[in-house]
Amino acid sequence: MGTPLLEVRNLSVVFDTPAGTVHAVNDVSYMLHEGETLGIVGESGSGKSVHALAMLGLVPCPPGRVVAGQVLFQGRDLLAMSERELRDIRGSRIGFVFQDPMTALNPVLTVERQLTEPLIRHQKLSRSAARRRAVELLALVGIPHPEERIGQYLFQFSGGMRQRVMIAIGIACNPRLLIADEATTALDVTVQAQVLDLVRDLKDRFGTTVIWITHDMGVVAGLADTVQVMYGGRIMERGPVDAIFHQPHSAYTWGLLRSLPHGQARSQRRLYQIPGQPPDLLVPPKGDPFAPRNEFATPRCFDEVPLLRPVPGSVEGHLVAAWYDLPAALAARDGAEA
Amino acid sequence: MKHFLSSVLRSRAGLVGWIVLILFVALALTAPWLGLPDPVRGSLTARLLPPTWSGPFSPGPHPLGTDQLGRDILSRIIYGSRATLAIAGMAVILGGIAGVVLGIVAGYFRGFLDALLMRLVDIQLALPLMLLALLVVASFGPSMTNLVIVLALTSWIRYARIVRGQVLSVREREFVLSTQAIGASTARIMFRHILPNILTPAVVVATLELARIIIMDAALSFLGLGLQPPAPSWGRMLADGRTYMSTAWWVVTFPGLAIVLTVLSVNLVGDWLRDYFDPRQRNL
Amino acid sequence: MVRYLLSKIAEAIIAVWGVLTIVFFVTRVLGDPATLLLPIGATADQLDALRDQLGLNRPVVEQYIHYLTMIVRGDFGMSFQFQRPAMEVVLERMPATLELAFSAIVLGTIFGLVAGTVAALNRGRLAELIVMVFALLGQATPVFWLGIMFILFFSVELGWLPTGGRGTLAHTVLPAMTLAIFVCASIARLLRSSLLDVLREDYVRTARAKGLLPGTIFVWHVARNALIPVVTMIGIVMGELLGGSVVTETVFAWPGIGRLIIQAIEAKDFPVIQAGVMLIAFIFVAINLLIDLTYGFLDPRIRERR
Amino acid sequence: QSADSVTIALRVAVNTLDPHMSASVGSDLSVISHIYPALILRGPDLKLQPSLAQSWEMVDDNTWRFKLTPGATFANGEKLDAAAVKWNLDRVLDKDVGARIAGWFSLVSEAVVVDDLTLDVKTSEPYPAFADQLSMFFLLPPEWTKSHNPATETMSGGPYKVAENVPGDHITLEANPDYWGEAADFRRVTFRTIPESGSRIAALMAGEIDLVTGVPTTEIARINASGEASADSIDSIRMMLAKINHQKTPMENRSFRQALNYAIDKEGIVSAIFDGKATVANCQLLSEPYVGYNPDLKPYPYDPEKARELLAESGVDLSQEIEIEVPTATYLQGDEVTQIIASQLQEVGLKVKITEIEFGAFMNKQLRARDLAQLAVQGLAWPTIDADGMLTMFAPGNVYDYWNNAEFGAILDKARVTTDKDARNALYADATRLMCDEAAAVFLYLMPATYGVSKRIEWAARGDDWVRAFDMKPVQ
Amino acid sequence: MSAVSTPLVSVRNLVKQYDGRKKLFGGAGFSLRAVDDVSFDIAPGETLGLVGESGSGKSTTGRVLLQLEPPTSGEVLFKGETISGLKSSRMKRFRREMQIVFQDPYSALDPRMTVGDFVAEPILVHESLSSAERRERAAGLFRLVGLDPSFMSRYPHEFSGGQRQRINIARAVALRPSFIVADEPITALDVSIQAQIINLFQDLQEEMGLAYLFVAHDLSMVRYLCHRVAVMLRGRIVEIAPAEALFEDARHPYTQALLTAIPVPDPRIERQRRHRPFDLSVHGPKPGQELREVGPNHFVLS
Ligand SMILES: Nc1ncnc2c1ncn2[C@@H]1O[C@H](COP(=O)(O)OP(=O)(O)OP(=O)(O)O)[C@@H](O)[C@H]1O
Ligand SMILES: Nc1ncnc2c1ncn2[C@@H]1O[C@H](COP(=O)(O)OP(=O)(O)OP(=O)(O)O)[C@@H](O)[C@H]1O
Ligand SMILES: [Mg+2]
Ligand SMILES: [Mg+2]
Repeated sequence: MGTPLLEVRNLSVVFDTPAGTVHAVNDVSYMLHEGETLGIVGESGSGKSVHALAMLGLVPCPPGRVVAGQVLFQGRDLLAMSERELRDIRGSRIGFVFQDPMTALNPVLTVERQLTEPLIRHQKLSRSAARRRAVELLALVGIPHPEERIGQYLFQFSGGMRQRVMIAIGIACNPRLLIADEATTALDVTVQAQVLDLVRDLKDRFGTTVIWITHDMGVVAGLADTVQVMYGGRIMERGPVDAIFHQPHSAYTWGLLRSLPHGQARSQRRLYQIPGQPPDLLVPPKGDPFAPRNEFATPRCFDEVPLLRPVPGSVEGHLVAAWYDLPAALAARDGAEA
Repeated sequence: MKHFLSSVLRSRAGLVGWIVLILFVALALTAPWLGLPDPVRGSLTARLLPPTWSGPFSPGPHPLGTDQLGRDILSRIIYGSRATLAIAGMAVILGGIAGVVLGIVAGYFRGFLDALLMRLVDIQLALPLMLLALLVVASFGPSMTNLVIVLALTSWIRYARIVRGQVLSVREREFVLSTQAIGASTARIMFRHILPNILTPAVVVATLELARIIIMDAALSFLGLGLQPPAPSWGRMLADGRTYMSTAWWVVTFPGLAIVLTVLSVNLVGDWLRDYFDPRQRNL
Repeated sequence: MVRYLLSKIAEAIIAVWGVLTIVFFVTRVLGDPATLLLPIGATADQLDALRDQLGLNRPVVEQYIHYLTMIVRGDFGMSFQFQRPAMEVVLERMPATLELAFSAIVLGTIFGLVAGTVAALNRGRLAELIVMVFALLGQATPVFWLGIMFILFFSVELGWLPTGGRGTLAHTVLPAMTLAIFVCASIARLLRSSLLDVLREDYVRTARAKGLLPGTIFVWHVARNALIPVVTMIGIVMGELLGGSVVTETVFAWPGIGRLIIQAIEAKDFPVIQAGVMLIAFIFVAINLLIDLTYGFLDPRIRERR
Repeated sequence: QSADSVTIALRVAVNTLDPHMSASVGSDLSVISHIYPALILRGPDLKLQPSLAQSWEMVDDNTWRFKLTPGATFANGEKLDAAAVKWNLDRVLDKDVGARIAGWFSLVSEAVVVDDLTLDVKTSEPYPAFADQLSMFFLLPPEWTKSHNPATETMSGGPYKVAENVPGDHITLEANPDYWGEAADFRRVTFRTIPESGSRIAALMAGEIDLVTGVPTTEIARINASGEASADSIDSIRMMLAKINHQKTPMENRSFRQALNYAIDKEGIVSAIFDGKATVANCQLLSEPYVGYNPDLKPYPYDPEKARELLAESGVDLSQEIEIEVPTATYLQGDEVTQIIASQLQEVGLKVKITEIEFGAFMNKQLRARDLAQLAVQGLAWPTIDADGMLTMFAPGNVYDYWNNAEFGAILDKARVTTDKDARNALYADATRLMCDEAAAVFLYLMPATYGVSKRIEWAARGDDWVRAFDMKPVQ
Repeated sequence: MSAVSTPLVSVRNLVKQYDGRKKLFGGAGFSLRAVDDVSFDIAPGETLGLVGESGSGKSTTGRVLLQLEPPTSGEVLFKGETISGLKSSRMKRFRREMQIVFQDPYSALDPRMTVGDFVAEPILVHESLSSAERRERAAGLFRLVGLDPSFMSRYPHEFSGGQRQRINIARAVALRPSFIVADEPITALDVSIQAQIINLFQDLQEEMGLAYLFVAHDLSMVRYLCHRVAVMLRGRIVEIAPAEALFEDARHPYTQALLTAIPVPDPRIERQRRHRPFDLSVHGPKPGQELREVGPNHFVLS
């Protein structure tokens, strides 16, 4: 792999709220290579959306503030750019797909209008050329009769088709990077499956780099090359998808995976549940944010923030932020039980 | 409460509004004990005296001057605040209760009752409020009760529409269904669950209505259909004093200022309340 | 669409009928026109004869039914004081009222839109403060006070504009301005908050994520959605202006319908009160029907629902 | 404004141009008087002047004879002769027409055309005030009226004809070139309706209008000081009084009524509220211009002590509330006066409540419901300036009466059929004295007729409500 | 778990049709059969899973079953007694026995009522207890669902999603019902919380012998929790079978499509999985089709 397409360095975002300062994203750093698909999972409120928005200067300000960090995209720092320069990148080289197409797309404009906007803006297409391209895009994302559909409004589309329109907008200008924030959460499983197929197909055809933010471990398992697990505004673990799913080294990842039913049949065995509550980001913990819920936490976990470091003995690119050694701790526990 | 206070303090506009409003209400409540000159009986020899101040901090006998009948304007403004605030307050409460109850009933039962209410609202909207007020006051006389009723009449629909809309959305919330599921009575659902949930927008509407009604009361006074003299009310003072606008500016300026200040502060408080309760409900 | 229109029209007719009924019965409590129509010193017999002639001695319900049947035939009765068909008297005054209402709406809307936009786009800056203070003051100032001040300043002091009456454009300026200030203030406040709401919407974020220019975002994604509540309000304000500019019409001696109705209330001229209020109600309902239809342009979802 | 035009402000709009359908002197009839001829007009000095009738006399107790001006015509050529006058009288009396002023002529039994220029009018009873009444009676062209609606259309027979009529806003008249009488000074006259008093004065100060009436007295000095216009006031024929409802307790009590008269400082009101520009009533409803005025009566002096004594004497329970009604915005500064009256009555120990009531409702209460409050502040004027009309409103059986004094009624009945002037005046003197002694009302003051005129014109101010361009002259 | 003994709940040919609002001038508007001829039984202590695409009528089935909305036709029996069409006064007796838990823990709590009062409300409605006794009962319920009774005086906004769902469940079990409709009770919750709630459901079932109608999207949870599963499509049940039978041997094309569409949280499996598309126009439910038994207790619409 050559130079990274995207490099996030020490990104921190806070929100100034009446109740105090919310530390939404804390010191997040990672790299993303061309053609790679990154799945980001994690607790609700763990900063997944905010960090993605922050990269493109889309965090509402006020109350949001990017307090530190760099986001190098193709070698240039997005955070240092002027709004004008950023505008040229948004929608053209980086596409965004948001969760709920009903709120994220304008209900009173035609699909054509919303789909041609970025084409006219970035590719300087004429209205008719943009329209032709838009029809192609709709066909590409699998909307039947795109010629007729393009003049319609969103409320005339079903949920799955709306999300396809959203994706069509995201990929309209052939972006190098596509960021999808919970793009299928609102969809039915069958429709979700179709959308996921579509994304895989796009990746294959255009080599697009994708950041896919979701709660659904299953989706990540099927789509991502690399998985990043976030908790309390921090990256807890990051690595190739197989490594994360089969040799998790963060207690949070491990808990998350264990609490899933894994296709098991009805049994008297209870599901594993992570004890405790997610952290209050108003008072960020001094140490590892997951420590209070972590049965393997060491005293150090409570005092000092663990840095993301390679997992010894694991595959390349598998990083974890933990002061404890999960496999060892597990082995010790099982041993004790046995 | 602590949150309430700190939120008031943080919003400067809201703070100003609260202070002015509380000041006026306090003055109105304590008027008889402030040692003011009689607001009703004046002296014919003291007509239209300009404000007297013997120094910046030592007001004379009539700090805001006297009116066309030689009555002390300061005293009339303070006593007038009682009538004005009482009328407006009562109209707001009366209209509020009517509007909220109708809105809840219509929104909750929908169907026929709702259609009926919507037609009533249509009728009320198409009926010019000012003319309705004039007609009613002219027909039934300008007593305080009639004024309150007429102002309330012009006001209920604003509550009813908003409350109805809110109820329509609240009744879709699942806790309403779950209360039905436990077998609770309709009355219980409407008053224990729905009412508290629509009260905030209603309170916000009430503040806006209070402001509107004070202005409307002044307009009725202007048209000669305001509160009975000699009891002072701001609208009445302003309306009666307009003849002297160019000869004795103080006769209209101070009651006018009182109206503007009150309406302003009520509006500020209303805006603040709305932001405090629900920043997303801006379009009431 | 046709069905939608029909049902809207039916609703409108019900509204106008309701207004008519209310006004009819309230006016019957208003008092005795005969005492005002006859000169001082009229005898009891003369008064009674006139009441008979005006049909006021019949039971109220009978009068009401008679009135409704007349209306169906397009007859709104004879004005007591003008001795002419009441609707004719009212229609004569309509242009003045419409002129004033529309000038005020147009002026108020234009300035209100500009002011509201400026305030919303300058959140937290001085410009917002200034606009909001003016808007609040505009709503807090009694109209007649403002009107008299305008006359004293612009007409008497400066001699620029006539003190009242209707005629040239110059005559319209002051009354329209007086009303427009209130309209402008309301619209500015509403638009500001509506804009702030829309600016927070997800689709605006999407528009930014598409890299659109701020102008495009504002015009296409923000303004249109933010205008929907403003349009509703314009409809309601229009209603208030049609009948509610009584005070302004009085101050500026504007020969409008509000003034006419006041005069008719004073003179207990029932047919004119009824015809006048009914006409206002009718125009209001018609305008709101139009506004209902314009929603369709702003919001296709509504268009589709019909 | 050009030199030969004049603009007059009216408080209320002109409703109808049909002279027989309105009795409103201050608006409709004033404008109509420019357009249609009358047999007799009343000059600014309140004396009758010949107009179409060159002379008139009572031929016998029940017959009036009028000699008409020869050669008078309407603008359409219709002749203004005895037949035309008769036709007009007949029209008013015709039940089908329903003329609003029919009541004025209820004593007229028939009009007889003696010849083209002579008309006899027979009355069922002696009708001494007939000539005065005719000063408010304007004539329509008979032929033209048959095919036109006089409520909105006009055919001039007077000094002016209608040039433009914008209902509710203004009506513009221009000189009638075919007028048979003396041409007026101004070629154009505009009557503008300005309901709001402040706006009327502003318009005067801004030079938009030449005459306003009903200027609040406090504004007089300001107008004069401004140098833009001048303002003044004269006595009107409208007597302000607090009418007593004798039917309600404790108003049947004479001492109580007298106490009320003593308790009110009429001089004080006049000087404080009206800047001394009003005249205190001489304990009667009439003032000097009225036929039958009693010069011997003097007002009850302001004597609160006496009032308290009388109240004590009356044995009335003073804790009961005395209600004072006053119609809103009807009389010059009437609400202010009422408030002063109220506070002066409180001064002598009464409990008083003011009710302001819209004029129509007030009239309804007075005439239809017959339920006035104990006191009702109002102004009375009889347009023919005649004692009979004014006093009859207090005679038993009259809709206006709340006194029900048989003796008073008997005197009036006698006076009405007495044709001898002195004998009549003696009877009226008795009647007014009775009213004064009985304190049948609380007599207040003559309402001042205030006005403001521009520097361009001279106006012969008058005490009744007529506003006419032909009472004006341009300033040289 | 077959329905040999009397079922706790029986649903017989249930139909719920929504008619579009009638305009003043006639015109039927639209009319939609949200639930179309649905029949099933639930035995005491049994969990029946209900799955299907969005809008297929799952929630409507639950609501009509609980008589929160009147059915258009068909019958609901509870312990052998017909409850459909009962007046609310007669229905009250059954309300104690049947409760509902909703998807959205935010909208299911009254934001203006303390959670203690909210949980105690069913007791207030059905039993005349002193307020102290009521509080005691409510405190017991809080403990039952694993919450500290000291939270009782707080308002919903002070709680996280998982806690709110516990509060909802506490309210639902307040009267010790024998049947609960759980309408997507975990869909809105975070993965790490879902397990907690599922465990709670299971614990309560063990303790109280509850029967559930469990509506869900997440098929792996359904498989984990339910004894039998019904699949709905366009208002109809297209397949109903014991859980294992359904997951191992799905017969209806829609069920098959559904099963292959579930992403499995295992990259190795995911890489092999190909989901089977489903064509509604071909395999959608058609009038006249009926449920046929294809295996023990395994019915498919055909
Ligand atoms: N406008 C805002 N004001 C205040 N706090 C905010 C705002 N937006 C986000 N936050 C806070 O930032 C934190 C991170 O939010 P974010 O939306 O990134 O979470 P997430 O991981 O995307 O969660 P989810 O899975 O629920 O979407 C949260 O604690 C949230 O409360
Ligand atoms: N009150 C109602 N009026 C009209 N239609 C309704 C109503 N409630 C539900 N529907 C319609 O009935 C159908 C079934 O709705 P229902 O909510 O039962 O589906 P669901 O299977 O629960 O879907 P989801 O998985 O999205 O919750 C839908 O098409 C819905 O639009
Ligand atoms: Mg998110
Ligand atoms: Mg559902």
